[in-house]
Amino acid sequence: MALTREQMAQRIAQELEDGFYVNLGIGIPTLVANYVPDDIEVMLQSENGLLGMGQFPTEDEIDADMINAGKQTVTALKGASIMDSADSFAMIRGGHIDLTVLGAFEVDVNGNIASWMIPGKLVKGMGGAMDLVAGAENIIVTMTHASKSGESKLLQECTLPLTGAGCIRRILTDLAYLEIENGAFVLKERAPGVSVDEIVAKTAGELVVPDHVPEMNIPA
Amino acid sequence: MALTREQMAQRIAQELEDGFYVNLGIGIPTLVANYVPDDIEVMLQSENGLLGMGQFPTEDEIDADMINAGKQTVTALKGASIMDSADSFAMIRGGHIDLTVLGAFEVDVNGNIASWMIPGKLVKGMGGAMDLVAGAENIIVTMTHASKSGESKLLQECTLPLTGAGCIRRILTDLAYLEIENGAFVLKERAPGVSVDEIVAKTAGELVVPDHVPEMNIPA
Amino acid sequence: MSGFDKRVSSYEEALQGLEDGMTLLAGGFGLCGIPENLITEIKRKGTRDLTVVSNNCGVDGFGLGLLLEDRQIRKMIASYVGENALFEKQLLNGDLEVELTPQGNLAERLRAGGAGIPAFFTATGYGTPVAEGKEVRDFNGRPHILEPAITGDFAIVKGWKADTYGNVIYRHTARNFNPLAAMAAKVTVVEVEEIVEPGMLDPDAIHTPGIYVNRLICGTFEKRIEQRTVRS
Amino acid sequence: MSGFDKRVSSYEEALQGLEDGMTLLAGGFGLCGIPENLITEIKRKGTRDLTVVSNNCGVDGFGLGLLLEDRQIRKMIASYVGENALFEKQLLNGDLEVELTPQGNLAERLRAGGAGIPAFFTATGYGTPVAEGKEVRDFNGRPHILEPAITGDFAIVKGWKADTYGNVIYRHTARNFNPLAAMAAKVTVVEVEEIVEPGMLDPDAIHTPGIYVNRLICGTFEKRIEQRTVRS
Repeated sequence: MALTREQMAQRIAQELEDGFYVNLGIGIPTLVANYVPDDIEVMLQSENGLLGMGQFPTEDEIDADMINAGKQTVTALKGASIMDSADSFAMIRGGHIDLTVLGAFEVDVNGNIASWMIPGKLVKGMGGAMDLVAGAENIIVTMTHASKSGESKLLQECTLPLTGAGCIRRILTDLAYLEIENGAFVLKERAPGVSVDEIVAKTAGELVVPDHVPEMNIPA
Repeated sequence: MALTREQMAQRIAQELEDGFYVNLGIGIPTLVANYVPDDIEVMLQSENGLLGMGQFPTEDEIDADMINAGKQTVTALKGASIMDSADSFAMIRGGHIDLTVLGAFEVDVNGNIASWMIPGKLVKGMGGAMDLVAGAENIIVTMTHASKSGESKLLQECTLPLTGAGCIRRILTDLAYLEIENGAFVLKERAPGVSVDEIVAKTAGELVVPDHVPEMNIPA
Repeated sequence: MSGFDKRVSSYEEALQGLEDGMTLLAGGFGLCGIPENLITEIKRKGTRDLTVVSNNCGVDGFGLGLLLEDRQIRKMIASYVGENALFEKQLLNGDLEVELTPQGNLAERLRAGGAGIPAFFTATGYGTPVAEGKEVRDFNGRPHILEPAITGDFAIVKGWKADTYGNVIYRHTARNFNPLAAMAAKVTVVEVEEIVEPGMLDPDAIHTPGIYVNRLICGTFEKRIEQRTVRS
Repeated sequence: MSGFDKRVSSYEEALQGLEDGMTLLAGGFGLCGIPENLITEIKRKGTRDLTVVSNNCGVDGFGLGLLLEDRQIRKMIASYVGENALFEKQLLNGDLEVELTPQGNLAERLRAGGAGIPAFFTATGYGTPVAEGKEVRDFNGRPHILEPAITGDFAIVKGWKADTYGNVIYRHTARNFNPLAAMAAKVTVVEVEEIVEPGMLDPDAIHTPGIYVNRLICGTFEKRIEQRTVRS
């Protein structure tokens, strides 16, 4: 069965390591924070200028001057630091973030990513997405494998305007975990109960399927 | 008579305006701080990262963590701010300093300045001098008009390696105040008792001498 | 030090000299840390044909959104816009021009403008529509694009506390683009919640040194919240 | 958050992995804000053929001058050197190579290295020996040169206070190049005068966020003064 949004977040959380500085995009990536393993600690960076983002505030704690990149009210952890936007993106663009998780419309076999603009629809802007994909050493893209109408989002070549070129190596979809190697998607893991055939059918870009494709380890 | 070092500083101090942020180089420029007119206030910037430099400390106030660009112990004024070296030079290179006063070995009619290196002598480095001449909107160079052996320091073309190209407009020597216009020195003021002839004789670069060259107003 | 007392006595005085067609740099991220009262004064003043550089353009009826109502903005340089319907309408009508720039590039371009760096190379935006017409060069085996600095005629900035010399401290994530806008304009106007005497702020903790501040005014702020999220 | 506790238990551990031939970024201006004990440990360790990036090179017998005694420095990138006789001797002998770079360019190149900006244009140095071999381009009617970023294998940094997560505050003008060196190295080692628990430092007043700090150690410092000037 395809992974739920929560299960996708659970799988991504397995990539976290103790001491990681992590930037989580809006949507499924945000959920990853709920599944940090008990025995490790990570620190969340919010690109508007907060390193060490905490939980949402209580009613009493709400502070208009303390928000995250999604413009939501948040709190700061003990040991947090706050910086201006240039210093915040220096962290991101300088490659100091250990893991960045973000959504996408499309990814292709050359590591290109499209996530911000659908021609014909109103363009609202890229925000920090282009900086995040260009700067993070280690990016995981997470999205459904195919659109609701069944069209693959893993392409030979992105059709939408790019957010970044040649910068993606790792993708988690609701069906599979894949890595990009030598201009092809390599199928590394299947969602529990999802067949290789289904993944093959829903992957438009070149796909390398190893002899053995293990199932993901998703806790019940 | 040629101006003393103190008189040179006095003349430069006449260029100060209330509210000026000023960077003073080592030597004669430093003396300018002693002659700030009573009715105005200026704030001194030290390029190691101090805006609002105060007096030297008393014995009790000495603090190894509070020094100026000459590595001397100093104090900070009330209302001072301290910044890292990149932010300090952002002020300088971004043109936010109102007046920079520095010494030189040579200046030429094209506004070139040489102040940091004499070939054959050991090169110790330019420090912040190249940044100061490139960044300050408003620079006054101060030096003796000629060397001790009588050779002019105001040249048609600098002979020493440059500190900056085309960045100097105003020069105060012990004999004269001059400005550079259209590829020539223009004699604006004479030191009290110094003849135009002496200045002409000691200026190697093209010199424009107006019909009337007033004497500087140097308080006794 | 009278020459360093940056205080002005009215918002009208604070924005004196802001004229039609000028480039305005505005601090703030979403509605957080925006110079509310300076924006209101620009609306009152009716300055038109502004090019506004700001990460966002407010919402309907608040923040920079107020300047859309009378079409005071001709061009917007931003990373994310369209949190309000009026913006969308003016954009589709052609009444408003938008230059989208990645958030990190926007921040760095403002800093560069303030720091005397006319252009810098960055990997951000390579291979995307943002790179169109820009020089591409490889460094360390990766392609980068050349981005120009941004400077403005006026900057409107929201601080928390300042001393009379214009040394400013921001509070929490309301800092965002404010110190960068402050660096990059010919005339920087800062409104704060509290003005104190020189010597009351720690010199080691100043975010914007007074050298960048031309005018200073104390105001009161609504601080509207865009996404009020709480935990149970 | 054990993963964020940056403390190490000895200077030896602090500099583990520093090897011959590496590039070392050092904070400090003159003798102010220099990582005294980390320098001493490098001397003890005997690491050789270092390229050292620092505004100055200490004095005879103190600061980076200590590393000259056993010829541990192969190349120095600095803005002003030669406050000591040994430096001069090694330079004239050809035992030591020097790349002089203007102070502001040095600072900005380190920041660029940390911020992922591989190169930037600056007016500083145009028309001088510093510009030799560098690209020149006009912006706003003025010539500028292209300067590359600087990065290092290790940075040695002197802070004042830090929390265990490596959030650092510097004291007065001892800040200087320290936060810039901290940004630009693969491994950043910070020594401070006091280590406190997370939450004890104001998040709005952190100079170097812990993300830049790999190792943290508490030391005692001589803080030698180069020019002791007093008023009467």
